[in-house]
Amino acid sequence: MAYVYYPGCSLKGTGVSYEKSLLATFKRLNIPLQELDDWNCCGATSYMSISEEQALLLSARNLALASENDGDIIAPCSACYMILNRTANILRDDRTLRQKIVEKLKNVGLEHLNLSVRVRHPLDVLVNDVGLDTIRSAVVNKLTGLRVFPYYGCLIVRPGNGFDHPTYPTSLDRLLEALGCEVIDHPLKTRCCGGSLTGTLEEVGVRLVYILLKEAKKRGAHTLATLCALCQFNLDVYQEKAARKYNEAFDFPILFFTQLVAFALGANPRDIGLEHHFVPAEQVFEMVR
Amino acid sequence: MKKKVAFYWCASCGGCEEAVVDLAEFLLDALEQIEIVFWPVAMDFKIEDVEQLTDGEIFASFINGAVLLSDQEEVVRLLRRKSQVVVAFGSCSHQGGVPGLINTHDRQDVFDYYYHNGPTVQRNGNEMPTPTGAKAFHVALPEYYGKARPLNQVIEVDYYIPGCAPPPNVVKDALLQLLSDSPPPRGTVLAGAHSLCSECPLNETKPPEGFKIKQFVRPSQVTHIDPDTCLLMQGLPCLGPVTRSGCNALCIKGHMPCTGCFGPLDGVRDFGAAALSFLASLIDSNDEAEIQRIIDEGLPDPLGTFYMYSFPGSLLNEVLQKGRQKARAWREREETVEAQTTENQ
Amino acid sequence: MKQGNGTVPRIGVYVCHCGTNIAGNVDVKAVVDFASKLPGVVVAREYKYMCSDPGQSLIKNDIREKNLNRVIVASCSPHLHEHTFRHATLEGGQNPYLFHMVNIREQVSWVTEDKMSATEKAKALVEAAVYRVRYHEALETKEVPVNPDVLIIGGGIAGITAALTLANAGKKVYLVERDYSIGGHMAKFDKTFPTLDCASCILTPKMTAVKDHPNIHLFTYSEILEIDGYVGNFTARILKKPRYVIEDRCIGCYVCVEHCVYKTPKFPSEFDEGLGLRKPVFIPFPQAVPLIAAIDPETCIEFKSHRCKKTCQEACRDLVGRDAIDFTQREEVVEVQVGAIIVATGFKTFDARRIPEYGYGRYPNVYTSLEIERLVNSSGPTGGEIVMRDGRKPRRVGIIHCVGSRDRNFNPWCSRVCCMYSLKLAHLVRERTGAEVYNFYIDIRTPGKGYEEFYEKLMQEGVHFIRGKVAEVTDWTITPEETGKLVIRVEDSLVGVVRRIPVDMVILSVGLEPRDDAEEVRRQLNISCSSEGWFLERHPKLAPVSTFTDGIFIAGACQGPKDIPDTVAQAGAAAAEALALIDRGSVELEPNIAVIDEQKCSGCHVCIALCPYSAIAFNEEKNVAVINEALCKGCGVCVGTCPSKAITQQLFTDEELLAEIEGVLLV
Amino acid sequence: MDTFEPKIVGLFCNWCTYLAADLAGISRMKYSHNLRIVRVMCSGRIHPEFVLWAFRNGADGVLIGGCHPGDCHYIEGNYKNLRRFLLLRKLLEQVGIDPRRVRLEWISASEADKLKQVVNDFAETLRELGPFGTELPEEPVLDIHPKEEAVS
Repeated sequence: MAYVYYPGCSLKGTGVSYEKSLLATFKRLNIPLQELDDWNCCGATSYMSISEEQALLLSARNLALASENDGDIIAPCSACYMILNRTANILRDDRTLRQKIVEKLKNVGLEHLNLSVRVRHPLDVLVNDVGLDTIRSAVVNKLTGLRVFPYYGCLIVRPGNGFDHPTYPTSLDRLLEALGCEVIDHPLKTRCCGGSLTGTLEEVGVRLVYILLKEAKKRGAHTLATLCALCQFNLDVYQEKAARKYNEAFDFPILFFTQLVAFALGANPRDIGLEHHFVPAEQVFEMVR
Repeated sequence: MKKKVAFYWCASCGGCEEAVVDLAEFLLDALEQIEIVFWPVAMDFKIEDVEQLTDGEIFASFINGAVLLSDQEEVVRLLRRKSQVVVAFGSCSHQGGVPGLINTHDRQDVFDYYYHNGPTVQRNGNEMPTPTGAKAFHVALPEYYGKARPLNQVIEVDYYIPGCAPPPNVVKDALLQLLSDSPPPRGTVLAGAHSLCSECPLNETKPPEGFKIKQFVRPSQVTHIDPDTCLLMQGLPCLGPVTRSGCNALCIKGHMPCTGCFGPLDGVRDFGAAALSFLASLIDSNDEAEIQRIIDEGLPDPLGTFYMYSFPGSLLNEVLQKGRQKARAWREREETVEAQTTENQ
Repeated sequence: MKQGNGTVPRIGVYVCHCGTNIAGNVDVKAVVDFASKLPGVVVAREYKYMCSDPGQSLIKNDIREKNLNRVIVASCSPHLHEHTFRHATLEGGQNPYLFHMVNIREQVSWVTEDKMSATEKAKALVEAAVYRVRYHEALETKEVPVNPDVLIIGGGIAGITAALTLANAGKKVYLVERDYSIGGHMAKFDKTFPTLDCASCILTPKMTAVKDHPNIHLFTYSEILEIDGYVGNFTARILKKPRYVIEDRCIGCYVCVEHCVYKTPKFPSEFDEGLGLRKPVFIPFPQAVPLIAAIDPETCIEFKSHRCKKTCQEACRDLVGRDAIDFTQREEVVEVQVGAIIVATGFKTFDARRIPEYGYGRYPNVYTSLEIERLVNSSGPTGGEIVMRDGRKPRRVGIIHCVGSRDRNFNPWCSRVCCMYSLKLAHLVRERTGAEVYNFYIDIRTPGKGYEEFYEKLMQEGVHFIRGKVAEVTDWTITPEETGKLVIRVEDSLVGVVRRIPVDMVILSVGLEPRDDAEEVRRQLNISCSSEGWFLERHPKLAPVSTFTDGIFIAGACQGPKDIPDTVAQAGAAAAEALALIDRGSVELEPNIAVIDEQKCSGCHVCIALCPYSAIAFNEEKNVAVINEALCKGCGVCVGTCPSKAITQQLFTDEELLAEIEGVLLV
Repeated sequence: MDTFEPKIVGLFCNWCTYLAADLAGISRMKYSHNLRIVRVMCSGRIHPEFVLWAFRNGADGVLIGGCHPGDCHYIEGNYKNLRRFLLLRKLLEQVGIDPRRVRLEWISASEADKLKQVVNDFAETLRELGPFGTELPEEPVLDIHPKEEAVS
C-alpha cells in the first residue's frame, strides 16, 4: 500500500526529528511514502475562527491535491490530522458549502476533490495497516528494559476520529510493547500537555507540563513517547522552566514514538533527529545498548 | 338453412388460417351446416359482398390477428355489425399476441427497424410508406397505428378461441359448441378450464411434496431434456401452471416448455404477473445476490418470457398507458402554470 | 369501482376523535362529510371515544336500526382495538368480519406534520376501507383446544413466581433454567431494598417450593432449542446439557466436592462473580435448587486428559453409595407440549470495562455492584466481611451511579434499580465497616413505596452525596492524603467545582441490559424486541405482559429494567394471563387462513413446497392441492403464488386488497 | 410552481413494518405524509399484480415492508417476496419504469426510526423522479377510434 505524506509546517520546523524518524521508519518497513507535492498550510491556527470558509478552502486544497494520487494521507502532526479530517467531514455533510469550495478549487485548476480520501495518523497506520506482528518480526534492536510513558495528547483520539478509545487509548501502548519496551500504564494518556497555553498563560502551561513529567518520573519511566510535534516541543523545551518553578530536577528525554520505532527497526541513531532535542535524548538509546 | 360464417385476418402470421385448413375432413363435414361468405385468404369475396348483407345476417365471424392498421379496424367493425357472434380466433386476436410486443416500442423505432435497420433489410435511401401512398394510382395505404390491440379492445367479442395457432381439436370443439343448441355463455374462452398441468402427461412426475428451482435454462441452452420429467423441474421456464389447457400439452410433448399462448385462466387479471409470481416464488434461494444471479442468468427477458402473447391486453400495458397520460397531464399543467407566471410578469 | 360480493353493501363509517389524539391533527368532521358521500355508505358519524361504551353502542344501534351490513371504524391501530369493534359488530347482530378498521391515529394524526395533509390521508384510508369492505364476507372462526400446560423460560424470581402461581392453580408447569440452579440474580443478593430483608430468607423458600411442587417440572442447566406451533398448542424442544451428575441419584452431600483431586478450590466461582473459588466439581451455592453437584468439563482433569483418578466418582460410589457421577453423560433433547409460554429471561449487567476511565479491570479495588453484593453476602466468598482484593478493609468508599445508564455513549435508559441498590450498598458498607461512603449521582431516583424514606434515612446516617457525573477514577495522586488511594474526579455540580475524592474502594453501579442472546430468544419465539433489545410488550400500558404473538407472555427484566417488587407483580400478571387463556379451554383462531377452491385448482404443485408449515398436501385422486386448516397460519404465500388463482386468503382476498389499493389512491 | 407530491402505497406486513409504523406513531415521529399503508399479514402475500395495480391506479411509488431476513413471523415469507420483487423490478426496468419506484425494505417492529427515514427518503426520491410515467418516452397521441358498443 502506498501513502501520501503530508508534513505540515511542524515537521519541517520544530518537529524535524519527527519527520526524520518517520521517514526512517517507513524506509525500514519498505513502505513508500511520497510527500504531497505543493502542499500548503493545513488551516489550523487561527484561520478557522476568522473565516471558516477560507480556512476550509485552504485545508481542502490539500485534500484536492491528494485526490490526484491513490492512497491515504498520512498526517503526523496532531493538528494537521485533526483539521484535515474535520474539513473532509464538514464538506461531506454540508452540500452547499461543498459546492462553493469545489467551485473555488476549480478556479485554481483543481478539478477533483475526493472526500473519501482518508486522513490517517502514522500510529493508526503502523498498528492497523502494517500490524503489530509485522513490526514485532521486523524489530532488530529490541528495546528491552526501557520503561516508556506513552502519551497521546489531546487531539488524535478525539471522539469521531475513531481509531482508538477517546479517553483510554491503547494503540501506542501495544506498539511500544511490540518493540520490547516496558510500557507504563497511567491515567494521563490524553491529558493536556499545556502546549497551547505556554505561549499565552505560561503559568498554567508550565504547571501542566510539570504534572506530566512528575507522573512519568514517579512511575519510573526512562522516557516519554509522544505523537505530536507540539507536545514534544512543549514537554522538551519547558522542562527547565517547570523544574525551576517546582524546584524539582527532571532531565527527562521526550521522544517521538517514531524515534523508538525507527531505532528498534534498525535505523541509525544518527538519522532519527536526536540532535534536535533540548534534553539530550541519546542517553535513552545508550541505555538499551 | 346453412349458417353464414366469415373468416378474417388482421395482424397475424397466417398460422390461424392454416389452423382452419388443418380441420381437414371436419371442415368438409361442417360445410353441410355452414356457408362461408367471406374468407379473404382462401376465397374471392370482396368487402362489398359483406356490406350488402343485412345486419346480423352472418351467424359467426372468426377473426384472427391483432388490430394494427386502420383497414383492419374498418373490416372488423363491419363484421361486428353483420354478425350475431364474433369469435376472436387465436392468441393475437385473443390477447394481442406476438405482434403486440411492438407496443413496447416507439412507433418510429419500429419503422426504422422495419424499413432501414433490420439485419435483412437492404437500405435504399429513406423510403417510408405513407398513408396517402402514391397519388398517381389513387391507392391509399391504411394507417399504421403503432399499437396492436386485441380484438376486444376494438369491438365487442362474444367468444375466444385461444392458441398460437389454435390446434384443430380446440377449433373443432369450439365450432361444435357454437353450433349446438345451447352455446356457452358469452365471453367464454373456448378451451380448458384448468391450467395446462391438469392435462400435461408430465404432471405426475412432480413429487407430492412439491419442488423448487435452483436455476433457469432456456431450451437452446440445454443439450439434453429428460422427456419423462416435468420440464419446469428441469429449470425450463415452462408456463404450463399459469396457462389455460386445451392443447393437450402439444409443446411439452415436443419437449418444449409452454410459452403461454392459450393465455390465463378465468380470474387471472394479468397473465405475466401471475407467471412471474409463481416462477420467482419457486426459486430455491434466500440469498439476494444468488436470487439476482439466477434471475439474470436464466430469465434475461422477463417481458418476452411472461408477456409473449398477452402484452397489449395486460395490466402492465395499462400501467404504462396510464403513466404516460399522467406524465403528460403533469407536463401540460406545469407548462400552463409557467405560461401564466410569465404572463403575470 | 369494482362490484362487491353480491350483497348490497350498507356501510357505517365511524370516525374517532380519540380525545385530541386524532381530532387535534385531523379535521374529523371533514372526514365524516367525505365518508358520508362515498358509495354504499349509509351512515357516517364522529365520536369522541369510539372504544367507549357509548361509542360502541353507536355501532350496535346503527346495525339494528339502519340495517348496516358493513362497519368501518377509523381510529387507532387494529392491533389495539380491532377486537373491540369486531365484538361490537357481533353484538349488533352482524358477523364480526364484516368490520374493518382504519388506522388514523398511529399512522396519520400522530405522524403527520400539518392538519391538512393528515386530513387528506385520513380520507384516503377511509375511502380505501369503503372500497374494501364491499368484498368482506361473513366468516366462521375456528376454535382450537388449548393445552393446559405452561412453559416458563427463566428461573429467576419472575419465572419462580409465575411457576408457583400457575402450579398452585393446578396447572402443569415446565420451568426451564439455563444455569445449574434457579434463583437468578436475586439469589446473589444479600439484602433487598428498601426493607433490608435478607434475599435468601425470602427467596429460598420459594425455590424449595418450586422443587417440591408436584405440578412443576424443573429443567435446570437446560436451554430452549426450538419453539413451534401457535397459541394453545406450542411444542418446545428443550436441550438438557450434561452436568455429569445423575440428577435423581445426587443428594447434594458435597462428598464428591470434598474428595475432588483438587484439595482446595482453584477456579473462579461464577456464582461469586469470580471473587470466590470453586473446584471442577461443585455445587454453585449452598441454597441451590436443585441441590445437585455438577462437573465443569472446562476445568475437570478427566475431561482434559482422561487421566484423573476420579476420586469424586469413587467417593460417591463407595462412601455415599449413590454412584451419581457419570462422565459419559450426554446432552438430551426433551420435547414438551404446552398451551402458553412465559418468557422471564431477565437481564445482564453492563460490562464496566466498556468505560475504561473508571478503571474496572485495571485497578483491583474497583468493583461492580454485583461483586459487592457477593462481598456483603454472609454466604459469599468472604462470609460477609468487606475486604478488598488486597486484603485491606476500606475506610473510604465511592459509589458511582449510572454506570452505563443514562449515557448516550452506552445506554440511554435509566436502569431503575441502581439508585436504590446503591443506597442499600452504601448502608451495608457503612454498617459493616464504618467507612465514609460517597455516592456520586446524576439524579437520585427513588419512586417506590418506602424508597424516598430510605434515601432520607441514608442521608441521616451520614452517607455523602455528591451530584455530578464522575469523569474518571485514577491512580494519579497529588497530595499526601491521596497517596495509595484511588482518586475519583468529578465536577460537583451543586457547588460548581471540580473535586478529587480519594477513596480505597470504588463501587460501579452498573446498569441493566438485555441479555446477549435476547435476539436469539426473540427469533425462537417469534416475538419482537424494542430497538434496545428488551422484549416488546403488546401495549406499554394496557398489555404490558402480552406480546404480539398470542399465547406468549413476558415477565420481569427481560421486558425492561425492573426491581423485585415490579418483577414479582409482572410475573403474577403473566401467570394470570396464561391462566385466563388456559381456563377458557379453547381459542378462536383468526379466520385469515388460505382456502383452496378445488374446482379451480389445476394440480400444478407450485404452492406445495412454498408453504412454510407444510400445510399443503397433494390429493392424487382429485389431482388438487389440499390445505390442512389446522396447520395453516395465514401468511398468504401460497395465495400470492397460485397461478390458477384457486387459493384465496380470508380477510385478505385479492379483491379486498386490490380494492383497498385502488381506494387509497383516490384522494 | 407547486411542487409535485408523490403518492406512495405501502404494502406492509402485519408483524414488522406495520408495527414499526405504529411505533412511529406512538413515538410521535413526523414523517412525509405521502405514504398510505395497506396491511397484509406477510410480505409473502404480496403478488406482483398488487404493485402493478397500485401504479395503474395512480401510485408514484410502492414501498414493500417486511421483516428482516431470518425474522419472518411466517419463517420465510419475506424471502418469497424478495424473489418476486427482484424479478418484478427487472421487468419494470425492462419496460422503461425507473426501478427506484419500487422499494423493498426490511423494517422490524422496533425500527420506527428506520421507517421514518425510509419514507422520507423514498418521498424525496420520488419528488425528484416526478410523477409515475415521467421516465417513459413520450409518444404521439394516436387517433385510435374508441371501441364500439355491442350491437345486440
